[in-house]
Amino acid sequence: MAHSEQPADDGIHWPSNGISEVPFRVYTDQVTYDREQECLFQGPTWQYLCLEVELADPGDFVSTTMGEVEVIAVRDTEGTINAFVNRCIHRGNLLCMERQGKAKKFTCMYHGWTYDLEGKLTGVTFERGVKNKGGMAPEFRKDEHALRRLRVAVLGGLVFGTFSDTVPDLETWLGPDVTRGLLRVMNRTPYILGRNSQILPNNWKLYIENVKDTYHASILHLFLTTFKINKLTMPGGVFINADGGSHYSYAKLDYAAETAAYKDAGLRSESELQLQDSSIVDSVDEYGDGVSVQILTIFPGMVLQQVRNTIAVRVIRPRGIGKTELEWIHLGFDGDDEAMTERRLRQGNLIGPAGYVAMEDGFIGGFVQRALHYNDDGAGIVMMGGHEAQSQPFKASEAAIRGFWKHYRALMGQ
Amino acid sequence: MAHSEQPADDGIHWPSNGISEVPFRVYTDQVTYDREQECLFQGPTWQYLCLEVELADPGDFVSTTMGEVEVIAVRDTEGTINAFVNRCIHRGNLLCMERQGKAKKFTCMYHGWTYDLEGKLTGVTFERGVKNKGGMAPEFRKDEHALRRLRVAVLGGLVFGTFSDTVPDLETWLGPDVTRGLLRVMNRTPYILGRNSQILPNNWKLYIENVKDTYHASILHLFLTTFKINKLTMPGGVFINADGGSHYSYAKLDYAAETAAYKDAGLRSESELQLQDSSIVDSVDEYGDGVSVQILTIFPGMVLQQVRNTIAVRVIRPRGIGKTELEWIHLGFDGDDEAMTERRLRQGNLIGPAGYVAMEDGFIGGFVQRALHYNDDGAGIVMMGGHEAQSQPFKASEAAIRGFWKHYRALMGQ
Amino acid sequence: MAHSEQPADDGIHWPSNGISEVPFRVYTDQVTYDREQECLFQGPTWQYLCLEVELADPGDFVSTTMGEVEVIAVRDTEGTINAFVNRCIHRGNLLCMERQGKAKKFTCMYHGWTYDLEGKLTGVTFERGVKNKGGMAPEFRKDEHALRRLRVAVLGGLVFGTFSDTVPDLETWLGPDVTRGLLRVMNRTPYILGRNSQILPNNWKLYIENVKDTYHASILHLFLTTFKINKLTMPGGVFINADGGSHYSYAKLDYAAETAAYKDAGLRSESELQLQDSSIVDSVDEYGDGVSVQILTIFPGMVLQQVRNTIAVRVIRPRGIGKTELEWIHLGFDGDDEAMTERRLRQGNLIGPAGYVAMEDGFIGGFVQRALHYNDDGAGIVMMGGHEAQSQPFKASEAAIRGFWKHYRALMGQ
Amino acid sequence: MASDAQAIRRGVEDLIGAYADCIDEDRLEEWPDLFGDPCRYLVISRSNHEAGMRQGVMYAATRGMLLDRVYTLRHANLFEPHRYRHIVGPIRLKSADGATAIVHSHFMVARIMQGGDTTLFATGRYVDRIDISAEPYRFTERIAVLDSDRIDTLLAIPI
Amino acid sequence: MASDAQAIRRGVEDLIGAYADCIDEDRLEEWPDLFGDPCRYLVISRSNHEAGMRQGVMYAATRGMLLDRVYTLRHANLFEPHRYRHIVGPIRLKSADGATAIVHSHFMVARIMQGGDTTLFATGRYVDRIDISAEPYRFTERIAVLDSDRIDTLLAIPI
Amino acid sequence: MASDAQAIRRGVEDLIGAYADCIDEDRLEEWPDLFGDPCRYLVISRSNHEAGMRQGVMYAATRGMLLDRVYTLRHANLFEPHRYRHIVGPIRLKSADGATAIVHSHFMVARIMQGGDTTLFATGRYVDRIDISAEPYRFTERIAVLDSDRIDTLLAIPI
Ligand code: FES
Ligand code: FES
Ligand code: FES
Ligand SMILES: [Fe+3]
Ligand SMILES: [Fe+3]
Ligand SMILES: [Fe+3]
Repeated sequence: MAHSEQPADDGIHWPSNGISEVPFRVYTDQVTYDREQECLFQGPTWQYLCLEVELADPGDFVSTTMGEVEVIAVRDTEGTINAFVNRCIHRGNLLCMERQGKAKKFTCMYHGWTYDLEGKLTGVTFERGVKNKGGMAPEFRKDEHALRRLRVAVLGGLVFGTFSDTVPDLETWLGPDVTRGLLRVMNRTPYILGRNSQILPNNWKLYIENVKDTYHASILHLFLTTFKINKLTMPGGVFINADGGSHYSYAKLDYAAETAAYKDAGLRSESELQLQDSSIVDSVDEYGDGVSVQILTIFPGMVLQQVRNTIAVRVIRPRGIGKTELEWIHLGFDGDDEAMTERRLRQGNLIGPAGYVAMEDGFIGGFVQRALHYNDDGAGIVMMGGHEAQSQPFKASEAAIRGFWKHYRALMGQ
Repeated sequence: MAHSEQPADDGIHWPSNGISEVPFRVYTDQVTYDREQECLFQGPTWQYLCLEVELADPGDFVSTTMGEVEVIAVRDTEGTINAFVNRCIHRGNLLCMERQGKAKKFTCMYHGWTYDLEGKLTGVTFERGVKNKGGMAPEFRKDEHALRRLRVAVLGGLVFGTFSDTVPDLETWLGPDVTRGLLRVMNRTPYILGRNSQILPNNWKLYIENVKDTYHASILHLFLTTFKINKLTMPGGVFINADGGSHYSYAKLDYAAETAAYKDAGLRSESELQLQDSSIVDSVDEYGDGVSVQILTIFPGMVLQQVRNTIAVRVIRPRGIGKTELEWIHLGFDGDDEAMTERRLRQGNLIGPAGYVAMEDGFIGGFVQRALHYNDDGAGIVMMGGHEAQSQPFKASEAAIRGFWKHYRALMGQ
Repeated sequence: MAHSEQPADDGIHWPSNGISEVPFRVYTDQVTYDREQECLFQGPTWQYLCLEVELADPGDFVSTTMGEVEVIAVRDTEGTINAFVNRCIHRGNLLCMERQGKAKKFTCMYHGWTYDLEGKLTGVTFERGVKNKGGMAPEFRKDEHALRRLRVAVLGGLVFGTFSDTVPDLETWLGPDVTRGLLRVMNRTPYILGRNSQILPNNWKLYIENVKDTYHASILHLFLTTFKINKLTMPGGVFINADGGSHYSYAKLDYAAETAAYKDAGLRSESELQLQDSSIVDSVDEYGDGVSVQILTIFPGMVLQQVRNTIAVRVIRPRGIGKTELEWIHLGFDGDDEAMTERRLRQGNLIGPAGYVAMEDGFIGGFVQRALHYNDDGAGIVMMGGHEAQSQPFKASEAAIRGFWKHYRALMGQ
Repeated sequence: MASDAQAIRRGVEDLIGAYADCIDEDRLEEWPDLFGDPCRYLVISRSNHEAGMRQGVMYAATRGMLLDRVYTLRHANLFEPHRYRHIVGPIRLKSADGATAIVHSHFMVARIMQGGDTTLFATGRYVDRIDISAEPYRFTERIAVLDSDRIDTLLAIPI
Repeated sequence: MASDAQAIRRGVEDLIGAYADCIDEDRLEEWPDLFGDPCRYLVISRSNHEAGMRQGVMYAATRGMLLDRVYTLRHANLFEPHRYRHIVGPIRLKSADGATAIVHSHFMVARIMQGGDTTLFATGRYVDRIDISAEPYRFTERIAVLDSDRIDTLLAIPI
Repeated sequence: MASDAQAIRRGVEDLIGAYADCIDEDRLEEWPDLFGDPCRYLVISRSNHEAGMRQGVMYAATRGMLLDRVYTLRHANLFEPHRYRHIVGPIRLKSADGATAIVHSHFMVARIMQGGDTTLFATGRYVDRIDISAEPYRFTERIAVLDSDRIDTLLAIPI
């Protein structure tokens, strides 16, 4: 129903000064939304498909979406990971309905056409008819048909795909900083602790902006200030890649001092302003570099987070102008002992749909969307830290957001 | 809200070779949907309204829809069946809210305007005001107003209507084959065993194509193969009318042999691969011609089925690009004894929303719709049995589907 | 998501004779709906915001909507009532989420920007950065920014707002008749007995027309005739203001005679055609002028009603082409004794979502909307009482409806 | 003693069950008999109720007013035919002496239109005062506190 | 006597509870055992049922037909994976002699698709004839009367 | 003996009833008292739970963590005001010895926003381990298994 909601274009007018003023209409215009699917999600970007460990063996497959489009990722018999569009060539049926599984080939349930693990059409039921009656028109050659193929790349155990033949290879596209940030977090073999998904009542861009927004954390998230979490945090910084679209921000923490602090706290447990049970923030420096928070985004809609000992991939899936699905894939790593697992699970209270720190991020975009309803003239102001989108050694800045818009405008041709 | 969802036209581009490649966008484009309402459902087609027995006596009426439009069918005092649009002339109120009933006239509840059973405006409340104050503007002449009238025809106890003044009479329009097929099934006075309706999450055309699709049955419907139903079926054929839009397909069965087979089966009831209770397929040759399945469609959206001893009319009602209402009207016939009724009810497990054979047809269209979401470039391939839409003596063919598109393109001017 | 539903304009064609024929498409066209938001609800009209008593003290605020737009009304420290758009200047977040409350200033939860009670931007978090790092671009001057301001006026204890700088002051705009009618009802200090809201499945205009429609009451509302309510009603009249948009109609009643009648009725309580308990219509002439019903409308979407001793403000809030929210604010007045309060509550059964007299008004618009679905060609006839929109001394007329369309066309430029 | 408590609970459950039963199965004529006379039946939104605002959506102070509601529904109001389906959760017996039981229960009400549309129409809590001094038990007061202050289209059938 | 009535009620509640439990927790193989043989299981819309039209959506007259339904669901029908969640209201014990209990109960069924979509799928009333002559109690007849005559997409799992 | 079983069932029903009551009526401060200490409170999707993945949406291992959740909800988290309405179906008493009862129950939770929007927010099953060794009964473990792995907007109030 791609086109069912498509209105006339109202035109998006970017104020002169580039990327530090964002027209509100980008969040409300259907034509813009549809072009994003084409120019961003089906365009020159690398997008998260699944974990490599989900495709451990030949035949292992995952079906998922890139933007709004249904796709399949599968490991073939040579061990190569392939990906293609989940749409049968015959009449367009969804070829694979399972979200995950193991297959020798893909058989369309509707009329039984079959495809190999590279997406090539290998079988057409009754191709030559039944008892020489019927069958496909003679000029039909099944070897001329294959499912629309995606390029695939793997980095740090994460599998990415793109519809583009022209986008550079993944690491080049991400640039050295973001690549380094990704590999830092994904430095062991992950396993999935669990998944959660959230439906956000807002345009997808409001969420990715929120993630890139280093400005709001200490203000919107009362929990942090109320319980003085991170009070021992040391200044961090922001790395933004060359095209502006991807980034990571980080902050260090004096883990030892904090642990000590909580110990003392135990003695004055009458204090209203502390947690009854601080185990949800009882953290260890698992990367040995003192970094307690690293938030990494990959344009347009992926997040890789380390918040203390919670490691998660977040995938942002547009589901209409004012609706977004956010999937949380919580990770542990091979070698975690029970104590570490329990630690990750308790800290899990900080993130996700019920997260003490993440909760506000789940609805704030919906509030913006509501405020813009029939009131989307003008532009928002993104001038914290100036007008540019450079890496910066401080966090009171909206540089990463400006970076997003820089690349967005480039790809959207706005 | 006809226009509320109407986007700009994205253009439907039909591949050169006519009707054996169907552009996927016909299932996703709002402008196409709106034009279908005008060119097909309000155009030169005859559509099912109700059973004649539902309008047994003068004043009996049924209110229903033709496509998206509310209409009324009623038998007048002369015994003629009339049909008109269910919209009051005054301010457009829905004139009749009951789905079925008996009336001497139709009175609009809003301001009490009345209409006779031919749809003529006969009464205007306070037409001349109250105590000579107010009342209708003098030049208003109620005899100049009547409800928009439909043409009506009856065939085999089924009542049809059309908005068109130009479409030929029903039998001519259906052609001799389809007319014969309809009269074969409706050879006695029917009564309604019950109604069921299904909401399909897909464009209406995906369902009517499915019905015309003789290719999928033995593949999609595992039940038939699992339990070797119809294993004694003899080849049937497909009749397609001249314009291509309407058709019927049929297959014969060796009833006697099957019954015998089930008897034997009783002796080896441990076999995993047979029904514990085969009474749901215990059939009799009620038409005496050995035909066990006859599926008949009337363009654009009606189906008349005989599947063994289940007789049903199916009405396909578009409810938006990606939503369709499918109504099942299950029939029995005067003279059925209790054994026959019980037989029809047990075989009822084969069809309808929970039908062992019909179940897959209820969701497969939704899967196509999902696969096409923001992925509707290109065209489906309908080349089974060639490129034409002729009647054929075999079923491994998509000829009936091509017939649909042949007439569709003619009426849509595409 | 203002634009998400916006289709191409189908064009609204008004029949030659002005305002006594209303094209059905005005209720179904998305472009029309969007233009109404701009030309009517954000245009030169005064719209109800709240009761003055809800803003008794400095800092008291109410957040509500004008049409689809979120706005705030607040009394400032000087005692002036201000109103502005509820959208933060920074990134467009909904500034205030509480429906009602008391505030010294408004602080946006997202990044903490603050505004005074006049809507002026007074604080920007980290405006100069943290430890001289980051902060707003130097040329950003917060004193150049304020929330979009509305004009405010108060009449009879009701607070109104407008986006327009050009619309005349409230009383001039309403004209003497409607002003008088409003002040008659709001002649004491009101308090809120309660609120109810209804979602109507129809275009907002179908409801405001219904309110202005003096023609339907005795026909649609069977309750009145069944129980002979108002049988002692004396002819009333209709006052329509100069632009046609606002009006009030009224009717008198012989209260004393009615009370006597119900007393007698007590003696023949076996009668099927009377209420078992007539206390729901047991009324007193609280205005001392014998008027038992006064229905007043203010263009585009406010109603002030006196139905016997039920006093209510109704606010009509468009929520999409085919969806309207109707809020009932039930009023009592200072000085009401318990008997009067109980009387208002019992009479409350006549109005609201479950009202014996109001119930039909809640769904009739939805029936019109349904009848017009894909069937919106042509125009409705509004010729009861002629073609003009003048005040009239009788009620069998649609003059008030014509008045609405007169002003509607003027503002919409149709 | 226990068996009494048991009996009271059962009687209360029967009354509350009969209430939902006669409404959902369209036997509204039985509905007024479940109340004493005078009585208090009030359908009110939680926001009004908690704010101490007494205006409800439906209100009856006597059995006569209940009878009028039923008569009107049958003969003097127009609306599109529909039905409810009540699901009432386990009762909470807040107190009970020989004369009166105070009982709370949660409800969800689905509304089913003649065309088949099914929606979650209302949710909330019944706050009941029940006369248990004699068989059959009757409502002295039943307040249906609606969680939402929004009603879709109209409220014709009592909650 | 009371304790008997109590025991019958408990047994009936257990049977009805076990029914919802085995369906919602995807232990459909236990479902046929809750019925006698022959039996009558019918899912039918209220509009058909009240009009005396016997055509339902799902119908079984023997335990064999119930077993076939489960087998087919598992092995011979295709549909998108989903689950139900039944909420069954308090039972209404309409009558009970030594042999048979007639029991009514209200239900709401939510359907949860593999993708997470949750909808109010069906509402209605169970009209049960239960054989209480011996343990375990079994359904002689269970009619699931659906309030709506519309079904979204399909009905694969029994109601 | 029967009366014991009866008493246990009643005590369990009271605990489960009190749970829904204090949440839906916004008396969250009473909620932690319904658990033992240590305890286990986990809200988790069925897909995670059945796959043996332990990550939930909300998790508490001590009463302190429950108290923190309530305090945070009241003072340290922002969200649009809303309420729940729980309907909990009949309990299934899976086992009970003198110390512990294992109890399952089905739930539907509607969420009502301040503006009135009402949606079917969550459905699922409570899997409870209840300490019945002493009055008042308390949850040793309550796992709210959500049928869907999707949550609309956020989960602030416990299920
Ligand atoms: S649609 Fe896939 S085989 Fe026909
Ligand atoms: S709309 Fe039918 S009489 Fe007025
Ligand atoms: S959006 Fe209001 S302060 Fe940022
Ligand atoms: Fe955040
Ligand atoms: Fe089929
Ligand atoms: Fe009215």
